[in-house]
Amino acid sequence: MMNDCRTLSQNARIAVLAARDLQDEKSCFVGIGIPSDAACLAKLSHAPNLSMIYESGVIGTLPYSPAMSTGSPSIAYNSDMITDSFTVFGELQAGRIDIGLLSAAQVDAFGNLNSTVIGPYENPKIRMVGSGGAHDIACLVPELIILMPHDSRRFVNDVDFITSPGANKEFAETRLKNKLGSGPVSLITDRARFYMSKDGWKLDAPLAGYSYDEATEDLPWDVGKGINNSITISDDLFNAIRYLPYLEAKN
Amino acid sequence: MMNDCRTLSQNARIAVLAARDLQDEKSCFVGIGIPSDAACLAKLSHAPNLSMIYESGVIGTLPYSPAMSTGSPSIAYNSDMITDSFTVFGELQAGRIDIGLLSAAQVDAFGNLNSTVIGPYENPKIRMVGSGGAHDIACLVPELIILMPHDSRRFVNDVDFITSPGANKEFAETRLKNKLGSGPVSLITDRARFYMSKDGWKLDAPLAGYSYDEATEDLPWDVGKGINNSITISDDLFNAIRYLPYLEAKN
Amino acid sequence: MDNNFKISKKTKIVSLESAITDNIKPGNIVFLGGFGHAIPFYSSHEIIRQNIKDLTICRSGADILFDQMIASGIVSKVIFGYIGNPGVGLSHSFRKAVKDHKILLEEWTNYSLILRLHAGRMGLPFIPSKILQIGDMPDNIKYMKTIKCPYTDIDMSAIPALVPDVAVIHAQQADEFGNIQMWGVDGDTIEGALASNKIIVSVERIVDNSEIKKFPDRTVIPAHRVSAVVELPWGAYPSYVTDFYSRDDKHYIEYDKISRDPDLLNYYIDEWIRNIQSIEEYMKLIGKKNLKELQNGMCGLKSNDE
Amino acid sequence: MDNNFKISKKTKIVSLESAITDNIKPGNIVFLGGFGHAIPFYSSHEIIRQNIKDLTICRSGADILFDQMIASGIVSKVIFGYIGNPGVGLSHSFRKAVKDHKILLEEWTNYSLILRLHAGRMGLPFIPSKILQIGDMPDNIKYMKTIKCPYTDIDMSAIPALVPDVAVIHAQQADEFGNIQMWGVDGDTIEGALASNKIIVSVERIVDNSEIKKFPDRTVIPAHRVSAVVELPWGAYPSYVTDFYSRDDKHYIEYDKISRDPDLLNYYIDEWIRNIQSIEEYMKLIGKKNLKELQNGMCGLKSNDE
Repeated sequence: MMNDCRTLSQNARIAVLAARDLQDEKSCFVGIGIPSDAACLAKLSHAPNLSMIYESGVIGTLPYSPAMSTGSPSIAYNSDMITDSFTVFGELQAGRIDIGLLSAAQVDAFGNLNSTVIGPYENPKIRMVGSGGAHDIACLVPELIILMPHDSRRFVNDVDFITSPGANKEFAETRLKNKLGSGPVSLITDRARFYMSKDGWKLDAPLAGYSYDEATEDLPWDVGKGINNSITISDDLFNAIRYLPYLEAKN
Repeated sequence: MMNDCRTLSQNARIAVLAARDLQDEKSCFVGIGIPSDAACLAKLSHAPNLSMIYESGVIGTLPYSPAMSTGSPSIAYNSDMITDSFTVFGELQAGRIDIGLLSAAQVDAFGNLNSTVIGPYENPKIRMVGSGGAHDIACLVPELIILMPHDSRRFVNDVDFITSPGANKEFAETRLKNKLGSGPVSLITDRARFYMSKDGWKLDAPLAGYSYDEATEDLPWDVGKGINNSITISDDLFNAIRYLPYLEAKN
Repeated sequence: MDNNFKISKKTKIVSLESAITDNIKPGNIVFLGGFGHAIPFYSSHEIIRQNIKDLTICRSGADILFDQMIASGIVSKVIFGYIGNPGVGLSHSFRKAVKDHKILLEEWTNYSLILRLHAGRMGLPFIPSKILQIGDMPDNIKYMKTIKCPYTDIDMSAIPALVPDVAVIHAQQADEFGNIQMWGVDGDTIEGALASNKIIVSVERIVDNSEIKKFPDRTVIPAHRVSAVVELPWGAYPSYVTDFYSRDDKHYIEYDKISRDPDLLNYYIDEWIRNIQSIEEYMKLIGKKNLKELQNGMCGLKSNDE
Repeated sequence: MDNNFKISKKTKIVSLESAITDNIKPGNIVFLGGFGHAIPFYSSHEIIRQNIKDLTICRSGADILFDQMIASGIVSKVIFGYIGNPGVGLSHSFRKAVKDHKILLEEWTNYSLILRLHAGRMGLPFIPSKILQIGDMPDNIKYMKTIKCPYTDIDMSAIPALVPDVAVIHAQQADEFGNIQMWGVDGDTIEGALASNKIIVSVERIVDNSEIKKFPDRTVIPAHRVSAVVELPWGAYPSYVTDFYSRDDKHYIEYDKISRDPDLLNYYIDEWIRNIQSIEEYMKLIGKKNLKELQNGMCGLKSNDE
């Protein structure tokens, strides 16, 4: 019997879908929240040798409880290594961290992300937190996975500010020329997985239990018909959720 | 009664003379051997707050026994801090280490030092150890003190290879323009102290107990008549030698 | 050398009041340490109490300490990569100050801010990097130049050095001479301290120099670089200090509500900052039960004894 | 998360033979760790035993391990800041190889070599520096370019990155997954390891992962960056390992005499390197009395227990 993802919380659905993209023996740069949760789920199921790296400098940890900051006790506690932020960003710039996971307030068709301002920069409607390490990860990581709750306000034609650059033609050319990371490869929502094409996001498939219409509801982009019917979540991965009870509780 | 420096070993004489130039509360970048010994003597007498920094990354130590390398047990043991070489050289480049002490196989009138080759570089008579950190210290430190046993073969008109640059006009101009350290300020032998002038080394004064002729014997440079009659060593400094017995034994 | 020889050295221990008065002047660029961990709340509060104005405050990822400094009206500029209440939401005082044009921004990213400090620490006017070549760049950092790598011919950002006038950091322990030991999460704290011209350190405890020498690898700043040391147990509350006490997440969550409302925030700043005369009063405000719970919490004293 | 959940992970522990065979190829650039402290003598000797030729070896300050590698005829090039027998004198095999034009040099200084590794570690093609602007520069590094700082207009050296194929280092301990812990003098060891594409580590002892987690600050290289871990107690002899054994200064002094004489040196290399089949044989050669003395020596086991 197929695992029923509709029973999961929104965050848990994003986390399991994203976890599928994290292969064993890779290293990934993770932020707090769903990115960290997704990596935990991967590690607890199909990717025991996945290395999780936090920008605070913590490496090799499995948080017991949800952390509020990448420097929080539950990240530091029981970790294999605590180095400094300089070192982990250096590894990132050297192309030695395989995957990055990011979320933001807005995403456009080419994976440009905004976490800086809603409205104009000089006269913001909402001034947000700024890049943090998001710009750096988006520029440097070989493979970027973007995580977004399915909320139509977040999916836009043009982000108000490109905090973290995506894969539009101009950026893609500069990425190649200046030896940056190649940018976004997938967009994970709580309803579907999308992949980056030359023309922007295209639907891979809806999460099992979700229809095509649900997966693409209110998206301002032409994401195509999908290349797979649906994505099912393996038992191992599905069952791993029980180790992160807060992920289920938190919808 | 004046302390009789003629009773001291050659190394001890250099060390006490050099120690006088190390003021309290300064930081100094020291190599193994007489530079380290001189700093120890200063610390044990007039400069208790002198900070000694080794290129191995060790800071705040008073070696119990002579060390063979800056990374040796007697340097690491009982130290206040062990950081990496990158950090201490960075402090040096940032102009945050006040004084450097260097020795070499050859020195010229402007304090250029050679520790690379005797003879031509491509066909050396004697291939030596190379710069180590000597070039870096000579370029970066605000105040450089050069230590040399009085051995006429070491004092030359032109060093065979400028490992560690001195204060000749061309170099002095580049030092100013490119914001390097200002280079050599004094040359300490076991017989005298010299200071750097626009025209090269000039005699400050012989060590008490040594004559002008002894102080300048076989020097290929015109070092002038001296500006002081002689340099006496304070009781505190002289007595500090007993804490470094190996310095006395080692002549 | 004689093992028992004692050198009489200068102490760096001073009162918090004079540590701040003597080392921080109006208009200074101040780096505030702590990346989630060991944030110098109490010593930074003294800057607010002394009302030292026109400050530029900087670090990569900043939390509610920046919010408090901004709310107190002593900050004219922030140089930063992130300002928020991590895991909770926005920095409301920052948000308002930006909206009302009451504050100048120099907005980098976490890595570029760290590289600015790294260049400062290394005595370089700039350091190259691959970041900040694509995406939007605020006008306030458009003075940054681009250079060509002379080997690969690729364009790189020339990240300009940042040399703060003063760093204020919190750490586990120091000796009286100013050798500072810190462990656990550092983030960009040491980078920022070493980049700065002066360093003020508050610590959970002063220990004998012989304790320092047991783990010289834990010394992160050498004595000769430190301007002032102040013993301030609980000085990093509501953030945490590994092996001492855990993070008070609840305080951060409540601060979100408080900082949305100007009246509540004024009251908070009076209660938690302006009216506080000593670290003992601060501890009283935290409350005995809470102090104990935090000591027993993750990364606290008890957690370490397991 | 469930505290008792166990993830079954891959081990990185292999035999020394396969650590070297699988990771070092003829023609490779090899960084050898250890700055006075924790020099990977025994694991580097395995490279000599396997006769892997045409190697370029590099580090900032190199001691008699470089002399041995050069004497064994497997080194075609050295990239270095210093090669000698510290506190004793010259590296005689290096001196002879240079005189006889049997070796290519790329001669930097200690800081510039460290900056080359630092750039490699940071993923930069170069890093600027104030050094190498005045004084003599050997032809072999004249390919280094100069750049102008876009802010200050001063000329700076563009120190080119160095990314070794493999780093060989020695440390105190590791777990089976490859988390490496080292303390005491590091010099440029970690810089060189992190700059390299592969990292081979020998350690005094393998410990459980739970031991690693007690002091995560002591972990200097994360598991995912490590290619192979080999347990080799005494693997750094005649250099030393803090909290294990002291430096055998006498060995270094005797080596000066030995390495001046080709016959004596051949005999030494056979006796101490080529004919040695295991670390136990190496320890036997060091001798029981000497092993004990070194454990009791400064920075040794006993020195730590005081």
